[in-house]
This record gives sequence, structure tokens and C-alpha cells, in this order.
Amino acid sequence: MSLVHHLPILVVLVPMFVAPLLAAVPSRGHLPWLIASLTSLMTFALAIGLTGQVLAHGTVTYELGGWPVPFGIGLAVSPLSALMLLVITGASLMALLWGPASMTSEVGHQHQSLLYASWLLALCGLSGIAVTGDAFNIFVFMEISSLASYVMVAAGPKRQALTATFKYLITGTVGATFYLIGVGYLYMMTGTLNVADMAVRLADVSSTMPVLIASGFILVGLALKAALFPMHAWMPNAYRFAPTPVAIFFAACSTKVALFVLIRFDFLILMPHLPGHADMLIGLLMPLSVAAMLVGSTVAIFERDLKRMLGYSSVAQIGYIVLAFSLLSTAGLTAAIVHIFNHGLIKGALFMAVGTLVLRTGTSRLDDLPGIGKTMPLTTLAFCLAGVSLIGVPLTAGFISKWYLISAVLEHGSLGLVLLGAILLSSLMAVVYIWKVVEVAYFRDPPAESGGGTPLGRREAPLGMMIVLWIVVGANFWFGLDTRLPLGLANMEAPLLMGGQR
Amino acid sequence: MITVLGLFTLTFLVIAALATVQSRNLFVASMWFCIFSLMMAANFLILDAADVALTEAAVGAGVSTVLFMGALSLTAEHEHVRERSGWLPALVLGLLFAVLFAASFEQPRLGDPLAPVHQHVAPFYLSETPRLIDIPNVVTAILASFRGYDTLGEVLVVFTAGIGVLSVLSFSPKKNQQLSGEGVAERVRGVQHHAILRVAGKLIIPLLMLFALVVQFHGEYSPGGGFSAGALFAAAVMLYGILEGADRSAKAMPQDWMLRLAALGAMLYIGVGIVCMMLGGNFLDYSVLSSKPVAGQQLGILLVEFGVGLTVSTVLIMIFNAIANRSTY
Amino acid sequence: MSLLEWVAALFLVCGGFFVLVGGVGMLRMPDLYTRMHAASVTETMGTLLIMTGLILIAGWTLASVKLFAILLFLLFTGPVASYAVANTALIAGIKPQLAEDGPQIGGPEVPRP
Amino acid sequence: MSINSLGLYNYWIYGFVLVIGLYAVLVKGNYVKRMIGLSIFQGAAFLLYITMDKIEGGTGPIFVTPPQPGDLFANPLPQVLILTAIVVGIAVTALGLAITIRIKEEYGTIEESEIREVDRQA
Repeated sequence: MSLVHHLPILVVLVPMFVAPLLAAVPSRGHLPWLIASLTSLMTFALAIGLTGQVLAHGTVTYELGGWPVPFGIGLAVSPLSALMLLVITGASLMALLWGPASMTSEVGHQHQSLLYASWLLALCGLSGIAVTGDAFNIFVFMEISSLASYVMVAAGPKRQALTATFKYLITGTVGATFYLIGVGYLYMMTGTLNVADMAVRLADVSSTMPVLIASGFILVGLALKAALFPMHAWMPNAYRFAPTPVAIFFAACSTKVALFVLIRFDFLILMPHLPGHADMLIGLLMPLSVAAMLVGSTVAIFERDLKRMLGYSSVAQIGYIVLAFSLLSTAGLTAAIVHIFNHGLIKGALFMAVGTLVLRTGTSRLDDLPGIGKTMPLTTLAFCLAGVSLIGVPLTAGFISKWYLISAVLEHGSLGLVLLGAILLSSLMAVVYIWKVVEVAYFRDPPAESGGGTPLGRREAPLGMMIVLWIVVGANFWFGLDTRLPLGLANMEAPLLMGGQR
Repeated sequence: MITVLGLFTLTFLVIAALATVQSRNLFVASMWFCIFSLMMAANFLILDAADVALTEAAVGAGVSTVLFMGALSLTAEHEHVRERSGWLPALVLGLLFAVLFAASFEQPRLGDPLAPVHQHVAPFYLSETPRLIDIPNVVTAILASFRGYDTLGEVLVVFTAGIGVLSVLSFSPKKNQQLSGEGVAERVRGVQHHAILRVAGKLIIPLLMLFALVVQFHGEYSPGGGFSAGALFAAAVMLYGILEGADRSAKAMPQDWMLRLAALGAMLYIGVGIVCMMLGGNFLDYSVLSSKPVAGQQLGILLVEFGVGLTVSTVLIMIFNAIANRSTY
Repeated sequence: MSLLEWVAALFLVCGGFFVLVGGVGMLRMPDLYTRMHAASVTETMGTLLIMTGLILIAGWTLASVKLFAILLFLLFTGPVASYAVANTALIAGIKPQLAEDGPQIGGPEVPRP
Repeated sequence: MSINSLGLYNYWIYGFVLVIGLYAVLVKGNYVKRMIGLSIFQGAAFLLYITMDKIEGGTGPIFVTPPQPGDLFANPLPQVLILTAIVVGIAVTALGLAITIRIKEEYGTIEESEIREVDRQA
């Protein structure tokens, strides 16, 4: 039993093991951050190793407790899981490396160890969802990550963080319970909880109504978790009022984990055996995703707070992902998977840039930041470059996503043209809201310094922060040129998912 | 006979739920919720789920009622008249109920031995547990071994909630007045003017703790296990806190020690799993813990159940202390 | 049915009767204190008779011991709880309704327990 | 007459309780009330699972005496799942109440409309 054999569980186990230690042992200063970062780094390394395994051998499985599935809980790391793991652990690592100064300035030193323990628990929960192959186990780990998220969002510096958390908690719990009920119906009809086994046994189920209900509950529950329009109300404020590093972490990965689960359920379990499910997906998800793209972008244009603007932009971006997989084609799935990866990079970079501005200026309101491009040129430039990637200009990661999305859409004839129009319109809106920032940042004069430029202290952020920010911005361009990793995994996964469909 | 009982508890369940939602006085609502949970527990018992009934009675009717009461004493007694228009949600929910109602006719009826849930995985547990693990309570066998990973996740959920409550209630812009003023102490010093209540209550506490220990360590043979035992033990401490004042219970069970013990419980669980890995098995494969796989399973189950009980009880105590020791604003 | 079972049944029926009486009393009595008085019938006679009946049915088994323990527990906690309710009500300023207050109609509104 | 004559009644009650709980979550403006509603809603999910475990003529899945072939036992799996879910429920409730308490401290109220009013004035 080599270490390689244990890789799938180790990714979950490492943060899981460190978190209680970190919470219980009182530590001061930057020590909790250091421990969390090292743990996150280790998890990231393990995720890379696991991805290598998956690339070499295909889906990797692991039986917990040595019990054969479906009697015990099995882990199943498909290519998509590996990609999710990379996104999750990478997002956690970059947010942690970026964040110590920001975290300290926003929540203070007190109880940082509790906060970073929650961070590791969230990391553990999200990775746990990515690797598991058991429907109920997903619920358990979803709850770990959700509870840890509530804790971290509630630690935000403003009191609105509390109301935002409460809304998040209610929505998240309703979503998770919907999912639980959905799994209950599936279990009722199949007698098993293992995802792969469910797919096999569902073939013999004749009565469709309970399965239909199951699919409805699971869809709504996960859509709540994924902040799919019109169930996105909790998200912008949760991101706005959370401590910035937390917002970076979640913006880059957490909603996508719910989409990942949704993709798995829809394609592996329901699509092959539930008649009319494909029509339901197309009829329901496609309009919703188009609405998400347009509404999210429109609100983002009029939003005057940068973090909320990015939150609404995420609503639109989730729309892209959902649109891509609701096309129900291999090309669409590839586009969705690639965008899950790329959007993590883009939103991470954007939130980081905004967070850097917030650290130095203490505000994320656009109107308070005129001429910021002159006082903080590097940060603002990073924001603009990440924004370029969001819009989808060639040579950026965003372009790759758009390219695959558009080519997938165009397979669908006249419907495809309509969708193409929506995509282009939404991208244009992205140009508008990014430009809005550029205009304020570069074409307005910074306010006259009132007495030596102290209170706002407008200068560039600490070096460490800048380095991380620029690495992520650089990654946006790197993955715009070298698409082997996300595309390779997507190309492995898409046929697996479509395979269930004959 | 049991049908009548089932009908009664189920119907009363709905009545209790309606009354909970209806009543504007929040204390009354939380009492109704307590009744709701008790009815739920009774119903679980009728449906042959003794373990769940025990846990629901301890957690739903006991602990959560105490938590609701504690929160209410810090917030508000009355709900204001609602301002939202309720007809659209009511319509949607009505439709939802109609759909669920319609679907129920395609679901296997209650107790149908041919239902899929009784076909595939469940018979394996029932027939193989005597051979593989050899403990009488199959629920415990699944909980701690077959699906031990879920239970580990569960322990972490509880642990997260514990550190969450600690951190949420400590992040306070205005440094919280932790029980210093005399007036504050008077308010929370339990029910001191009720001598009989205190004496009687204190007689119950040791019995309750004893029962918790029985439930903990007898959980392999009879209904029970870490979750219910932890909740019962915490209930005993909460009773003490209610009778004698939460400051005393916090003194008896200091928060930082509770936090450490909670972490210890989780670490114990994870540690057992890691030891299994080191001995050459998969994570949480207790069979390798002893030369005989069955003995290894039993040892592993005993240890992880203890970890569960430790974490659940300490976290619940911690949450109670944190909420009950907060003074009104 | 054996004689023992007949006796047990008698106990159970009597116990049920007292519980019923307690319930009717809870509804019919005019104020909190008298209602509690009615409820105590359930608490004492009701539990005592029902538990005895059940013990007779169970015979010399572990279940009987548990039932007996439950009986003791109920007999112990019931009065304490009643006392607590009454005492709290008194402290909260709820006055017993006396004969000279006249009949229930027009009397002070009694908060439900 | 056995418990099976209850038929589908359990499922109906489950649906009704679910709807009641969700109604409180969606419509009530008081935060504690919404938490209570959330607990009721979760309770409905518990009932759904436990309803599945019952088997005609069976007993609880605890072998008081060594099991004989032909003995019927309730399905232990949903029970395990719901044990887990109950504890998730209390964890969420505790955290939600802690947040509610902090909201009360910061805003002086736990009514949604009044909180919105306070935020608007700030």
C-alpha cells in the first residue's frame, strides 16, 4: 500500500487533520496563517500528484474502510474531479498566500486560528465533494464546507456581513436539504447511495414520478448552492461583506463545486434513465442560464461597488457554464469544464486586484477610487488584464472558454445563433463594466491629497501580495496559450459523461 | 393499535408544526417545536428506528429547544407582524405539496418488503454484520464502520459549528461584557430562588450523565452511540447551567478546554483512520487493528464512537455556554 | 387471557380514565392553578396505574425494571415540574382566581400554559 | 391491523410538514422564527428517510438474539443517514442562532424589515 494508492483520501485528509489542531492550539500572529498555507500547499501538491495519476490511468478509485462499494463509501476521482481539485486547492493556496495582510487588517489578530481552521475545513469539505463517489457523502461534505463558509463570511468587518451570512445560511441549508431529499427519493427507488451504482440500478426503475421529483429537488438544491439565476440573491452580498481572502477563495471555486455535482447527477445518473430529462434540462436550464448571463451582466454594469460587481459578474459566468452543459453535447461539456477552470483563474485575479485596492484604500466603492490607476498603477493594471481575460480577448484564458463555448453553441443551428447573440451581448456588457472601472481609474484625477496622503495611504500593496496577484494574472495568459491541462482533462471527461447517453 | 398510534403521532406532528409557525410568541413557538420533535421521535420509534428516536429526542427536543430559548432570551420574545406578502410562496408551496402528493402514489407503500430499499444494500448489512463485525446493533456497525467516513464528516460538521459559534460570538466590535456586572450575574444565575427545582434537578444530573455513559459504551448492543450519548451528556451539563447559572457551568467546563477536547475527539477519529493506513489497510479499515479482523473492527468502532461522543458533547456544551453566558445587549 | 392479563388490563383502563379526566380538567378548569391541579391527576394516578399495568404484562423481565425506573422518574419529576410552573406563575404575577372574583365570564384572561 | 395500513400517509405528512417549514423560512421576517422553520423543514426530510426503513413484520435492526434466517429487520441504512443529518441540523441551528444573536446586538432587532430600515439609514 504505497502513498500513491492513498492519494485520493490524502487530499481530503491533510486539511482535515490539521484543522482541529489549528483550532485547539492557541497560536498568535501569523502562525495560524503559516500553518494553513503550508497545509494548503501540501494539498495542492497532492492534487497535482492525483491529477497526474488520473491523466495516466483514468478514473482513480479508493474504498474507504476497505469495504467494497456500494456497501462502503467509495471515492472516485474522475478527470473532472481532478480538475475541480486543482481549482479548489489552487484557489485556496493563492488566496492564502495573497491574504495575510488583508485578513489581519479586516478581522484583526484575535481568533485568526479559528478562522483559518474554518478555512481548512472548507477546503477539506470542497475537496471531499470533488473526490467522493457517494451521493450522501456529498451532502456531508457539502455541509462541512458550507458551515465553514458561514463562519468565515460572518467574520467580515462590517455588520452587514452578519445579515449576508444569515441569508447565505438559510439559502445554503435549504439547498442542502433539498439535495438531501432528492437523494432520498433516488435511494427510495434504487436502494443504493453510490453514484455509479445508482445509475446502473435506475435502469430497472419503472415509475418515473419519484425520480422526476428527485431530479427536481437535486436541481433546485444545487442551483441554490451554485447561485444560478434566479437563486443568486445570497451571493453578491456574501462576497461583498466576507473578508477579502475568503471572497477570493469562494469566488474562484465554491459555487462551481455545486455545478460539478449537478453535472455528475444529470449526466451520469438521470440522463440515461429518466425519459424527458434531457428536454427538462434544455427547457429549464438553457433559458435560466441565458437570463443569468444577461441579468448578471446588466446589474454588474450599474453596480457601484466593485466586489458586488464581481459577484454579479459571477452570476453571469455561472450562466455561461450552465449554458455550456445544458447543450448536452460533448463540445458543450468540454466548454463547461474548461470554463470552470478558467473562471477560477479570472475571478481569483479580479477579486485579488480589488482586494489589494481595498487593503490600501479601505473602500471598494468605485466612486471613492478616482484616479486609482495613477496611485496604484500595478494593481490597477492587473485588474485590467484580468478584466481583459474575463471579456475573452484572444491570448487569454477567457478567450479559450469563449471559443469552445461558441463552437459548441454553433453546433445547434438557428438556436445556436440566438445563443451566440446572447453570449456576445453578455461579453459586450462585460466590456462595459470593466471599462467603467478603467474610466474611473485612469481618466479621473485622484482627489487632491489632504495633508500628506496619510489616511488613505495610497501606495502600492506589499510585495508578497503583488507577486501572488501577478502570478495569477500571468496564469490567465499562460492558460490562454497552453491549454493542454484543462483541455486534456475536459477531453477525457466529456466522453465519460456523455457515455451514459449512448 | 400501532396504526392508531402512528396516525396520532403523525397528525399531531402536523398540528405541532402549524402551531409553531402560527404562534407569534416565540417562546411558545419554541415549546411547540419541542413537542414537534418529541412527536417526531415517537414516530421514529414506531417506525423501528430506535437509535434515531433517541438522538432526535435528545437533540431535537432537548438541546435545540434549550438553544432556541437561550437565543430568544437574548433577542426578542415576540415576532412582529410580518410585512411580506405570503400568497406567492403559499401558491408555489401548495403546488409543491400537490406534486409530492401525486408522486406518493408511485412510491412503495410503508413497510413494503419488496421496496428497492430492502433489496440491494440493506440485506448485505443485515446478513454480513454478524460475520464481519459481530455486534448486535447493525446501525452502529454501519455508522462507525461501513459508512464511517460519513460519520467522520459529521464529527467535522459539529466541530465546525463549535468553532463557528465561538468565533461568531467573539467577533464583537464592542467588547462583549462577559458577565462582570452584578446585574448581569443576577440575570443568569439560574433559578436560584427555586430551591426545590434546584435540589431535584441536581439529583437528576448524575443519573443523566450515567445514562449518557451507558448509551455511549453500550451502543454496540442496544440503541445508542456517540451522537446520542454526546447530546445526553451535554444536556446534563446544560441542566446544570440552567439550574445554577451558566457562569458556573462555564467555570466547570471551561470553553478552551471544551475546544481542545472537541478537537481531540475529531483527532481521535482521524487518528484511528491514519493508524489503519499505517498498518497497511485503507483509511478507516479497522480490520488491520488487530490480528483478528472482527476484533479489529470492534476496537475501531469503540474508539471512533468515543471520539464522536467526545466531540459532540463538548461542542454542544461549548455552544450552550457561549450563548447562555452572553449578556443582553 | 390469564388472570394477570385481566388485572393488567384493568389497571391500564383505569389509568387511561384518569388521563382522560386530567385532559378534560385541563380544558374545563378556569385558571392556571386549577388546571395544574387537574393535570396532576394525569401525572400521578395516570402514570402509576398505566405503568403498573405495563409491568404486570411485561412480567419478570428487564423491561419491567426499566418501566419501574421510568415510573420512579416520572413520579419524581412530575411534582417538581408542577411546582416550578406554579411558582413561576406566582412570581410572574398571575393571581389565582378566587370564588369572590365571580364566575369565569369577565374574569381576568388566563394565559395558556 | 398492522402499521402498513397507514400506507402512504407518512409520505403525505412528510410533504405537508416540508411545506409548512419552507413557508416559515420564506415568509417570516423574524430571524429566530426562520431558524425554527428551517428545523421543521429539515425534520420533514428526516421523516422521509425513516419512513423508508420500515419493513412489514420486522423489528429494529438490533440482534437481541442471534438472527435466524427469515427474520425481518428494518433497513438500518436510512437510520444511519438520519442520525448524521440530525446532528447536521443542530449544528446549523446553533450557528444560525449565534449569528442571530450578533445581528440583534448590532442592529437592535431581528426583524428583516427593521434591519433593512437600519441599513438604509446608515
